Amino acid sequence: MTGPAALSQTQVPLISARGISKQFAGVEVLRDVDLDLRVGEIHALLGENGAGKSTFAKILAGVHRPTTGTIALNGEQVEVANPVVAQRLGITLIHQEPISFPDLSVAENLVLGRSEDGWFSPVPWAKMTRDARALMDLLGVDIDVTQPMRGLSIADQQMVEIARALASDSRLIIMDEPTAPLTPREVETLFGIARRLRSEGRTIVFISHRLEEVRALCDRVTIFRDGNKVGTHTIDELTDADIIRLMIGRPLKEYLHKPRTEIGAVALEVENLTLPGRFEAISFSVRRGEIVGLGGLVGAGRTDVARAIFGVAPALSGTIRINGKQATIREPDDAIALGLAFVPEDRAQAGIFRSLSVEQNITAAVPARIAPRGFIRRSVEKALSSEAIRSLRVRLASARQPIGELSGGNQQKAILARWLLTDPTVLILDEPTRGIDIGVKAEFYDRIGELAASGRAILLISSELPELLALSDRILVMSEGRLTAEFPRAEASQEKIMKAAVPRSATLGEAA
Amino acid sequence: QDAFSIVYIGKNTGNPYFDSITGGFVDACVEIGCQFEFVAPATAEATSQIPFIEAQIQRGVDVIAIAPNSPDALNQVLDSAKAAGILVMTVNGDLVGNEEHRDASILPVDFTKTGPNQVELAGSLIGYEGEIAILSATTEAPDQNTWIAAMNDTLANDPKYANMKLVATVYGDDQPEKSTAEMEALLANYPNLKAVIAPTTVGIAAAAQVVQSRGIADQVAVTGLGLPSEMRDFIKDGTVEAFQLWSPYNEGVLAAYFAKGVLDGSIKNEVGETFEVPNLGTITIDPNNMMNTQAELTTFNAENIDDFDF
Amino acid sequence: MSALRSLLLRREAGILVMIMLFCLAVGLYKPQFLTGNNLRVILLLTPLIMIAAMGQMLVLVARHVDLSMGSILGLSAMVTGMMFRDMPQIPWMLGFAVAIGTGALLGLINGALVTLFRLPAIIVTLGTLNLYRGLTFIISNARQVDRQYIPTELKAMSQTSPIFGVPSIIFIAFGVAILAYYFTMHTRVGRQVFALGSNPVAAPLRGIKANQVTLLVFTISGALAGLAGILYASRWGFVNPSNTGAGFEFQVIAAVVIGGVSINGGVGSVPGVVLGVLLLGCVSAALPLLGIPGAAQNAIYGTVILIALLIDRTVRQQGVLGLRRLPA
Amino acid sequence: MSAAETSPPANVAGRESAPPRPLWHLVLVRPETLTLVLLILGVIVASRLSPYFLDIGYILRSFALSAEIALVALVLTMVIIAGEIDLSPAANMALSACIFAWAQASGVPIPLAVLLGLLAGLAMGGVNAFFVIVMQLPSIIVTIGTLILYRGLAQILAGDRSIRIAEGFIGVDRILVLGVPLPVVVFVLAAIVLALVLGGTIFGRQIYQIGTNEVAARHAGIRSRRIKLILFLMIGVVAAIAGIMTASRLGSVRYDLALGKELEMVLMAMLGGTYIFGGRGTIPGTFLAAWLLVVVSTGMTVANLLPAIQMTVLGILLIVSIIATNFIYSRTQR
Ligand SMILES: Nc1ncnc2c1ncn2[C@@H]1O[C@H](COP(=O)(O)OP(=O)(O)OP(=O)(O)O)[C@@H](O)[C@H]1O
Ligand SMILES: Nc1ncnc2c1ncn2[C@@H]1O[C@H](COP(=O)(O)OP(=O)(O)OP(=O)(O)O)[C@@H](O)[C@H]1O
Ligand SMILES: [Mg+2]
Ligand SMILES: [Mg+2]
Repeated sequence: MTGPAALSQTQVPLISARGISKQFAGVEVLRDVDLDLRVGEIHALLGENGAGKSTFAKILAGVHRPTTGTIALNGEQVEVANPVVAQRLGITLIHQEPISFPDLSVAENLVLGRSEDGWFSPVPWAKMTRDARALMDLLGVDIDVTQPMRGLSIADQQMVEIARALASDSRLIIMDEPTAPLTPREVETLFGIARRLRSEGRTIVFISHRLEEVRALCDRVTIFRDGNKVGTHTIDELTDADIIRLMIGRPLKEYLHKPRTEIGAVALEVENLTLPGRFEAISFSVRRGEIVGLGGLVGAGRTDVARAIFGVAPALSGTIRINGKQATIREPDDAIALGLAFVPEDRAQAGIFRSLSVEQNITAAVPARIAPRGFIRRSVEKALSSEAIRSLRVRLASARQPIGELSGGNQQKAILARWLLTDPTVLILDEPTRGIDIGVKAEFYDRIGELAASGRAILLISSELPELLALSDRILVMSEGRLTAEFPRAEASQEKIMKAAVPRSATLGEAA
Repeated sequence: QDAFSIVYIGKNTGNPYFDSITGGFVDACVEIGCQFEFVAPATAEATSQIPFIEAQIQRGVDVIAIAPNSPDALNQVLDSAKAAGILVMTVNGDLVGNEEHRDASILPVDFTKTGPNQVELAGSLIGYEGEIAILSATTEAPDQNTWIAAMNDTLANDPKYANMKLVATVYGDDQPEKSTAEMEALLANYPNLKAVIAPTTVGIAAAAQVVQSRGIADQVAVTGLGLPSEMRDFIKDGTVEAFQLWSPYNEGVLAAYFAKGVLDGSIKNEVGETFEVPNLGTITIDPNNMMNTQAELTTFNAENIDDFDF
Repeated sequence: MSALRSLLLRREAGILVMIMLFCLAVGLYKPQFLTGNNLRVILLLTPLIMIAAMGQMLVLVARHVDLSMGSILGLSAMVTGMMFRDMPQIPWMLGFAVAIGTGALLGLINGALVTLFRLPAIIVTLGTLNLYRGLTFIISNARQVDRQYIPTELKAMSQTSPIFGVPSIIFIAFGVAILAYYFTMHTRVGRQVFALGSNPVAAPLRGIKANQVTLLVFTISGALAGLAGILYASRWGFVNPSNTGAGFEFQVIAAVVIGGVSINGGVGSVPGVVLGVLLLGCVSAALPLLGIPGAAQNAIYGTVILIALLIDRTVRQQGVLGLRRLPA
Repeated sequence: MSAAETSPPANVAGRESAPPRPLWHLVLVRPETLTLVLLILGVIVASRLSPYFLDIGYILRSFALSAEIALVALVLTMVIIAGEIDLSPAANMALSACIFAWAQASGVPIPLAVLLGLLAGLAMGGVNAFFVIVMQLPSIIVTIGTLILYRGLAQILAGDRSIRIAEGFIGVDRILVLGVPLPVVVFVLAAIVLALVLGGTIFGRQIYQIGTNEVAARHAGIRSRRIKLILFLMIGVVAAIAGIMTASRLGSVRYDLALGKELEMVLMAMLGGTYIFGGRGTIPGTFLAAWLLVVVSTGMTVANLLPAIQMTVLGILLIVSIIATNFIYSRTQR
């Protein structure tokens, strides 16, 4: 090894985590992770969605307790029991989704929870506001700190989070995808500050999906995959290809796209779809038997487009055509009637009925079939669901058990099964493999392929480039609510997609 | 004949008025030997007494005495009580217009005299001249309305009260808050009001309090029907010179004696029938099987207020 | 300038305008409504509600609700009244300690049920509403505490005071309001109440001890109901097991919601609540002057609440737009 | 680095689902079972309290006094399962009864008056639905508001005068079907029908689904708004029916009819094991709970116990019952 890493090899690491594992309800999301963070380094965590980066970060910051494992700070064991303890130890986490108290002023959001004072000690409004203004100037953002947090854009909320981290002069600052919603200028400022902090001898953990950013900023990278740490390296040791290979764990070719011959007529066609503040002038089409990938960074607006097409949150203007016929979709069940199906990205929130039986969950979208005359025909319900369960190989103990008892992957299969029962012509999948273990993922890819082969039109939203590249016949890219590129499978590459996905005029060369 | 059982069903629990009626029942029952129980619903809501009556029927008591919360909502259940051979009488309050649903009714005084008595008292306090107002209970309270009618009638026809002018009749719904607000409004709307007649215990207390806190006892006379226990202070500090009521205690006594008499046949429950009750003298059963414990209202003032403990 | 604009845009300004318009309208028709004497009447109608409203506000801001306030008022008033009756030798001032203490305890019980068992406050307090009322009957053996037992000094507090003869309870009410203002705006825990109501999930991440804060607000709300209880005895000179405090919670909630406290938590201001209470006071004082039967009062309260809800709704909506992920 | 190549297989075992619970467990760990047990206990205690209690005729007659409330509680159960709540039906009963009584008293023919009452109930349900579904306000506060409003309107309409009902229409509870008072029969029939609707139809199924996760329900094409609208209208009409039945039983109507009974309705649903946060609960549960409540209060009344004690017991019952259901559900949860 060479470079700064080699130099700081000698001194005690600021943080050394040993054998960190974490389970959520029996689902193991981190397995036996060892990691050292050195004083005054910027350390990147890389990994696919769901690899466990945020979970690890949250464990360092006391949001989650590890199921097993120990953390040492400057060589001595510490119990990071909760965020306040972490705060006291000088560990600050900038959450992936900014957490804020919408009804409190920005200034208050900045100080809340930082002070150790007693319950009835007075609130120093004047000082608070002054400090807050100073921080905003430092970050070069123009936010009225006396206004309530409510109504700030995600980007501004993120900036406040960052300001918060700066204000609490911590030894370790963990930034979980801080740049996702930021504009290039803001990214630059952030990087400038990060470097200054490093020179002050602070340690920064930087989580991002953008390799360019990582190269521009970080000294060392640690790569996660499916909850395992697969290695820590100095950044210049690795080529992008190495990193991707490490992240995905198997050479890309294994994923190689199987060309589909039997592509048919246009099934779904949207024109100038617009929902102000979310997405603008979206036009594209999907043919029968075709898989169209929709890529982009988190927050690009893809989910909103999908929800608009499916009638969950309809667009304000624009037209949707199904099989060439103009369609008015105000509610999801309009969409379903027209042969659309939508597997939402947030399974727990928008997908499953946790406490209801798998059977009920699977047949939820086909009332007419299980209850022709209003009364439920158990036999029919049983037949339908068990058939779907078999065809998708859902692993469960009994079709009558609450779906909440199933693993994430099998829950997701059940949701897919629900939609197969409606026999849709157009299938919209939003992050279908998020939070699903690698084994099940592979299965999913086969199923999705089969669905396309059976003449369905599929719109696949995914933040995982390999997934997109492997499955899609065409790839669309969204950024800041607009379609920025379209590639036929042959021409698509991770680099091209990334370029199109990163907000306009973002040339990270400058940032570096 | 072994001890018979009387149950008195009050309007609602926590109503101080019924404590002294109950007192009368208890003492009388000690005298004449009967088992007495007092029950009452938590609220004075129209239907709340029904389950209690049903329960007494079920328990097979001999006598149900009741202060009805509604003049008509109880008809059905009272009928089934009578059908079960129970002697049903209303005590302090009657089923106006539905008398056939009870056997007898015991009222403290002859309510036709209440109105005139109140007017006379008010007059005597203000030298029989000036504006007066009435602060009543609820707009539909049957007893109050009979009295108010009588008051209007007296004021209109008796030359003695020619110089007294009834300027307003308002209703405090027997709630302290509303009664107070209404009283304040009276004072605001009629600057030279001389007297307020409040023929309801809640109303008179509220009115007295307003006068007391404004310190205008010498300008506005408050009178009406009140409980000595609630009015004692106002009498003592001169806020109220005099008010009237009857003896609830005696209602209980009379009810008990009457019930015993009817049950053992010594009293025939027929109009015109008379009988003796210790300390109450001779009682006559008036038309509609009504009885009164006393002819005229008792007037309470600084002299005699301490002789009464209810 | 912009400061003025933001001031005018505040919720409180709206209520203030409503009050003025209302008073002017009534005043035109009944001039005596605008006299100092009537102001006294209005102020005398409001102290109990004002005091309790401060507690209810805290509870609502923390995303809970306390329906048992009326019963807490009743029970603490009864305990105090019975003490006055059965042990006259005790100094009357002690009554305040007893009333407030009882109230605080009952509030604490509400809070404990809500936090320990993670029960919805609405149901818990619906239960204790009955429970506490029942206890009031039981301990008092359904007997009212009569006027003569209430200490004269206590009754005097609702009649007059050394200061311009303005009844002391009015000063007490505004004193409580000022304390509440300081608590909500200038103490850390006060702000934590707002934070908790604003985003209960994130609160622990910022080191806010959600359970303790919840317990605190319920205890405060109970204590204030208790204070209102002894002042009830002072104001009306008796304590009755069934009437005292019955239906009180609805008036309080009405006042608080009108005062711009959001039922979704996180939003509310003491000045707003004070104005809300005064508005209700004006209404109650105006009805009899205008000769409107008391029967109409509930209907008016109900309507006012619903209107306040709609205003609250529209105000919020503007704030949330653009960030709401789902049309919930 | 070599370790990176051969990634350990995702531990499938750890993600495998739990075994199904045994049947006895499913049967015993149900809130309804708890209610049944309480009911049996209640009967035993009541007959200990008073020798006069144990008499079917009396119990039926007493139930007839609460039958209207229980009837509404059945529908309220469905509303709560759907994730909403309605505290206004008691006030609704009063207002629609007053409107009915006032109409027939002012000469409108009875059938028409009944229709008016029912329409009023429907309208009141509609108002609630408007605030909850269109304005998206929390039903709990909305219905507290309308609870005050409806009662207030009844007060304006009737003052505190009691309006007489025409002789011919008086006394539903005196009509006996095989010795059972008509209101009780109505309640039992309604319970059977609603149990079938909730348990056997797609409508009922979807009520559970929107109560469990409304967002997911919308994504599955379930028109949650429409279902909630139907429920609010339904409870409005049923409340009106209950109000008119009460009017007929009493022979006269006052604004304070069913005053404060909303608590009893919620209580019946809660005691029956309905989950206040929606998604769980059954009609049989509420059915049993209704009998439990009647047994408890009747038992105390016939023993001439202070009504205060009844209030206290009701309050405690309510709290205990939600603690119990929450506990049971948190157990069966995953
Ligand atoms: N947690 C959030 N809360 C509120 N608004 C959000 C949130 N996340 C994203 N947004 C906003 O919603 C819009 C689109 O987000 P959306 O999730 O649809 O993007 P996406 O590309 O689908 O992201 P993902 O990769 O997570 O699906 C953006 O304007 C973003 O600012
Ligand atoms: N609170 C939770 N309960 C259950 N599972 C969880 C929870 N939080 C995270 N997970 C699961 O743990 C796994 C890792 O999640 P994590 O957020 O750490 O991934 P990540 O690397 O941050 O992904 P991304 O790049 O999308 O942020 C995922 O499968 C996720 O579904
Ligand atoms: Mg993450
Ligand atoms: Mg998305």
